[in-house]
Amino acid sequence: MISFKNVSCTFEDGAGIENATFNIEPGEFVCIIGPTGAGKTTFLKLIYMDIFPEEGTVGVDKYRSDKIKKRSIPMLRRRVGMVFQDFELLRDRSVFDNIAIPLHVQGVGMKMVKDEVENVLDRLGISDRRDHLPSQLSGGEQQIVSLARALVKDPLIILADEPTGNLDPAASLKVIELLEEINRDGTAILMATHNFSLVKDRGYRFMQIVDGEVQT
Amino acid sequence: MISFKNVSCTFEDGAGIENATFNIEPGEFVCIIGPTGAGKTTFLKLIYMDIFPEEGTVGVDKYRSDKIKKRSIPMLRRRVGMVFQDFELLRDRSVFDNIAIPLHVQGVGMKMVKDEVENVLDRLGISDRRDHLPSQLSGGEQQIVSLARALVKDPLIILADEPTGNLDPAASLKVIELLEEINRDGTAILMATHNFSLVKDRGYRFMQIVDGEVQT
Amino acid sequence: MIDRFLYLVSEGIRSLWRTKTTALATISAIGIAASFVVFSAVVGENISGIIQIARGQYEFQVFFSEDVDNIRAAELVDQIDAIEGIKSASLITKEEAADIFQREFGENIFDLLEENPLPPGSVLKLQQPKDKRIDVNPIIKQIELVEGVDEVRYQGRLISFIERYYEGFFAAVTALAAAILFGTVILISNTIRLSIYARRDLIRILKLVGATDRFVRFPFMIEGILEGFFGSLVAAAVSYGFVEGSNYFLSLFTQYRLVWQFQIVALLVGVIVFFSFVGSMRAVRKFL
Amino acid sequence: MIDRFLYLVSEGIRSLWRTKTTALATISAIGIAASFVVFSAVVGENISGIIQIARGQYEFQVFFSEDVDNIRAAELVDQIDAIEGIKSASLITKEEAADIFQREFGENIFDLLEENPLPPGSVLKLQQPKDKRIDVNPIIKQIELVEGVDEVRYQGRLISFIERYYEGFFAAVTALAAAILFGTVILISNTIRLSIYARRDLIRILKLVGATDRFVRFPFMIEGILEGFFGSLVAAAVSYGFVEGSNYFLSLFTQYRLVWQFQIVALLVGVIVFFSFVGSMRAVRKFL
Ligand SMILES: Nc1ncnc2c1ncn2[C@@H]1O[C@H](COP(=O)(O)OP(=O)(O)OP(=O)(O)O)[C@@H](O)[C@H]1O
Ligand SMILES: Nc1ncnc2c1ncn2[C@@H]1O[C@H](COP(=O)(O)OP(=O)(O)OP(=O)(O)O)[C@@H](O)[C@H]1O
Ligand SMILES: [Mg+2]
Ligand SMILES: [Mg+2]
Repeated sequence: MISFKNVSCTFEDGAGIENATFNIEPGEFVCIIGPTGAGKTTFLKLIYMDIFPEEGTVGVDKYRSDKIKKRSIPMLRRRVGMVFQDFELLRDRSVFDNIAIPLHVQGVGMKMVKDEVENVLDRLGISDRRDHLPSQLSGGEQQIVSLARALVKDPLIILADEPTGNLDPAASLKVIELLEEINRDGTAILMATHNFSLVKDRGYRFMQIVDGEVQT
Repeated sequence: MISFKNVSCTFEDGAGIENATFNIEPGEFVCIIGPTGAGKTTFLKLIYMDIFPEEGTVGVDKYRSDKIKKRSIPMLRRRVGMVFQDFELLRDRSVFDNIAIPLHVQGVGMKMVKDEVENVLDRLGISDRRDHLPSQLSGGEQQIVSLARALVKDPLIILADEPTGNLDPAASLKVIELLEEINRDGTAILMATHNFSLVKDRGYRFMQIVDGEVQT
Repeated sequence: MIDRFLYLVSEGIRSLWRTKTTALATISAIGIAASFVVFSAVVGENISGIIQIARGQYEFQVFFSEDVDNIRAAELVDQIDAIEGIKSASLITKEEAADIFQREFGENIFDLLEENPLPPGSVLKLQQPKDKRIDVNPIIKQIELVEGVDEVRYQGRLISFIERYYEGFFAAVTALAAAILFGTVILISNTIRLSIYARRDLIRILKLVGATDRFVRFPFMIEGILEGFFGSLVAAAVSYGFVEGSNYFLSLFTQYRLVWQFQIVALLVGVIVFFSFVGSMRAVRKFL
Repeated sequence: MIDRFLYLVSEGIRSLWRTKTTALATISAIGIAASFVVFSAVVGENISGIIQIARGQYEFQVFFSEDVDNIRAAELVDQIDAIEGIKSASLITKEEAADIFQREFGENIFDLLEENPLPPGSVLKLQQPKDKRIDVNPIIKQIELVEGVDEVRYQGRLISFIERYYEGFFAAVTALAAAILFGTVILISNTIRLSIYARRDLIRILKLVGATDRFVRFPFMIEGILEGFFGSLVAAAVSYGFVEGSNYFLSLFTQYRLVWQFQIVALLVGVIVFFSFVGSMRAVRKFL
């Protein structure tokens, strides 16, 4: 499903990922851990092909970083649900509209969009915030909206970058449990976090980034 | 130093703060805890007068929310160091320039600006990132820059909204210890967090927001 | 498919509403810029109209030889009428010539002399080609070749003055209008670029969640077209108001009225809408 | 204090550089809009110049009574010369009148009559006030009141045509130039508003960290002034190029040359810079 072959992607000052090789199978639940600035976000960007490796190739589903055409990147991203560390919500659109975007992008019918979005709003318990703008949400609520937007398109993989950073322990646990539930339905989960205590005894596969090296 | 008298500030759907009354003395170290959406950020916004209470008055230093002139708000904010939950860094300016802004605002001389900023960069261990743009930083690094910008102006009070949300435990601890050190020099600290385990046994004064009520 | 199309169209319209301030600024900028184009078209149209009227005042007098009588003169007038470049020629009989002499010199020719020494003649109007100057000399030459024509007289200095400038003026007006149109096109695409620049975040986020370039572009396209349309409507309305206002004002001085040609304005609206569309496409591409 | 000032000035300049794309778009938009103003000034100047030349071609002939001899005629010419509105009057003696008759009618008056029945006369030039039409009738009336004047003749239709439109034309050009200037001012402040709108975050964050309104405004002010200045320089250069180009082109047709007046352009640069400044101040205020 996801395969890294000798992938290097570094920045001038030595930060980044070096020579990473591994596979992630469909339906796996993987935690990426590492301190601040270790390269977790960089790692996820490589997967949704926001950046490309200097060396080696990244394969995701049927797409390969060295062969993919610019035109195909949107197709790849439609199969991947992303929870961004900084949320990346559209400021001038309501919660509902933000969550609906990935569905509109895929050309889903109006009625179905409404059903699916309301479904996910319910599931995450933010139905009462549906008409708020992002600026009218608390940090944690924004994070949950970002998660909702990733879930709504029923992706093959979910890439979650620090999805509990702005949540209290109880809410964090709920998010984790939700991700596990989704994982049980066959969706692979790749979660970057430094909240090791939250994830440690839950039987996930761990990958650690230490000095640019990805240890699996 | 900070005094809330019967302060209410609520939003249509009942979220917000109701009838809060308390004082914070100079040099105190206060932790505001509460779940997602409890109103911690709202609470801090009241202090730096980004929003005003519907009822009651907020007093900070010599300023009072019911009497302050629009002209005086900048003066208040210069005495308060803010670490925003979403960082609020200027995207098109380097780390150095971002941190320097509060000093320029106060009309500090060029040379002194350079010294002070380098000093705080050193102290927070991000000297090697000084010429990066925010987009070239990891989430945790951005958070530290935001903290650096609050520290550099040598404020009376520091308002830190979830200052460790994007940091790993080691870095979080370092930030906490730094804040304690600053606190020992007489600066009051007001920190909102849901990482209760990080702050629980450190002898801070706690304030908890439960259903809009501020319990001290 | 149809759902996506409807969504994108409604996105385009809603985005106009969402960014009211910017949209209004853009529309009024386009409106003003387009007004300049419409103005230049109206002014050009009207100045050339005025010049045509001025040319309509040209007077050519042909004097026939002394031995030409009124009957022969009528034949000569027909011959002259057939010359290319002449719109009409009318006969001045010997008697009419005498009347003119009296009017011009204040003396009755019959008081001075027994017989009428004045020859018959003709008064001409020239054709007025809109796009080129009237070259008087060849026409004069041809008239002078007609047997029985003695002399051709006309307001040489004034005509040659107007005609000398006519072609240059026409070229200058055309160049100016082209320059203004070109400038406006750049202006419009600049304005749209600025308004899109303010939303580069939107484009980035849409792309992050899997939008194709087409999907990102489409609402901006709709928006650009609508802005261009409303902007040029503003321009049409403003120029109409200006023309009507000027006409009211002109009525204090003269009978001349400015013309506001619907066809030209409609054409310009089309051009502006087209370039708004192109401008927004090009601006979006920068951020894709 | 001086440090803060230097910082703010350098911020203004650096922000131009930081937002190169927007700044360039803004400058070229201002440049184009300002070009329209400069063009309209140049065109207005030159059209009124051409009309003045046309008016310079007006010819007035005064015929004296038959009993006026050349000596008396010279006195009358002096009297006429003194009339208000007349620039110069020159004498046509009886002999010169005969020459003119011969030129006009192709006959020697002495062949027809023994004596010269033609009276002496005068040819006049009128003063040409730039800002108002020449009202011919009162002048004619005054000349006719001079004892010994028999008749005044002039190209009545053409003069009255030009003069009828002159004031209206002048008013229209003034109104149009004012409208264009007004439009440009709005356009410029709109453009600047769009470019500031793209940076509303910057303003918000500056205010959050304790910047006063003055502090926020100052760099935008510098930026607006610089953009206005560069934009109007573009306009000055473009219009200069256009005038020179047109002159090369005109040289193919005529001796007339367009004029590019440094003073007017400099004044317009000042006006544009001023309004860019005002525009950016107003735009920033919206986000303060
Ligand atoms: N465009 C860039 N140019 C230069 N350096 C960069 C760039 N992007 C990231 N970096 C550097 O790469 C390192 C890894 O960044 P990354 O965002 O992947 O860290 P992270 O593991 O996600 O950290 P965090 O937990 O703080 O989010 C950081 O030190 C950052 O400064
Ligand atoms: N402008 C607004 N309009 C309406 N509701 C608002 C507005 N701003 C905040 N809220 C609501 O007020 C509540 C408190 O928000 P606040 O940001 O203070 O929470 P918080 O304690 O900081 O939460 P977190 O830990 O998630 O950051 C939230 O439920 C939010 O939806
Ligand atoms: Mg990260
Ligand atoms: Mg908060």
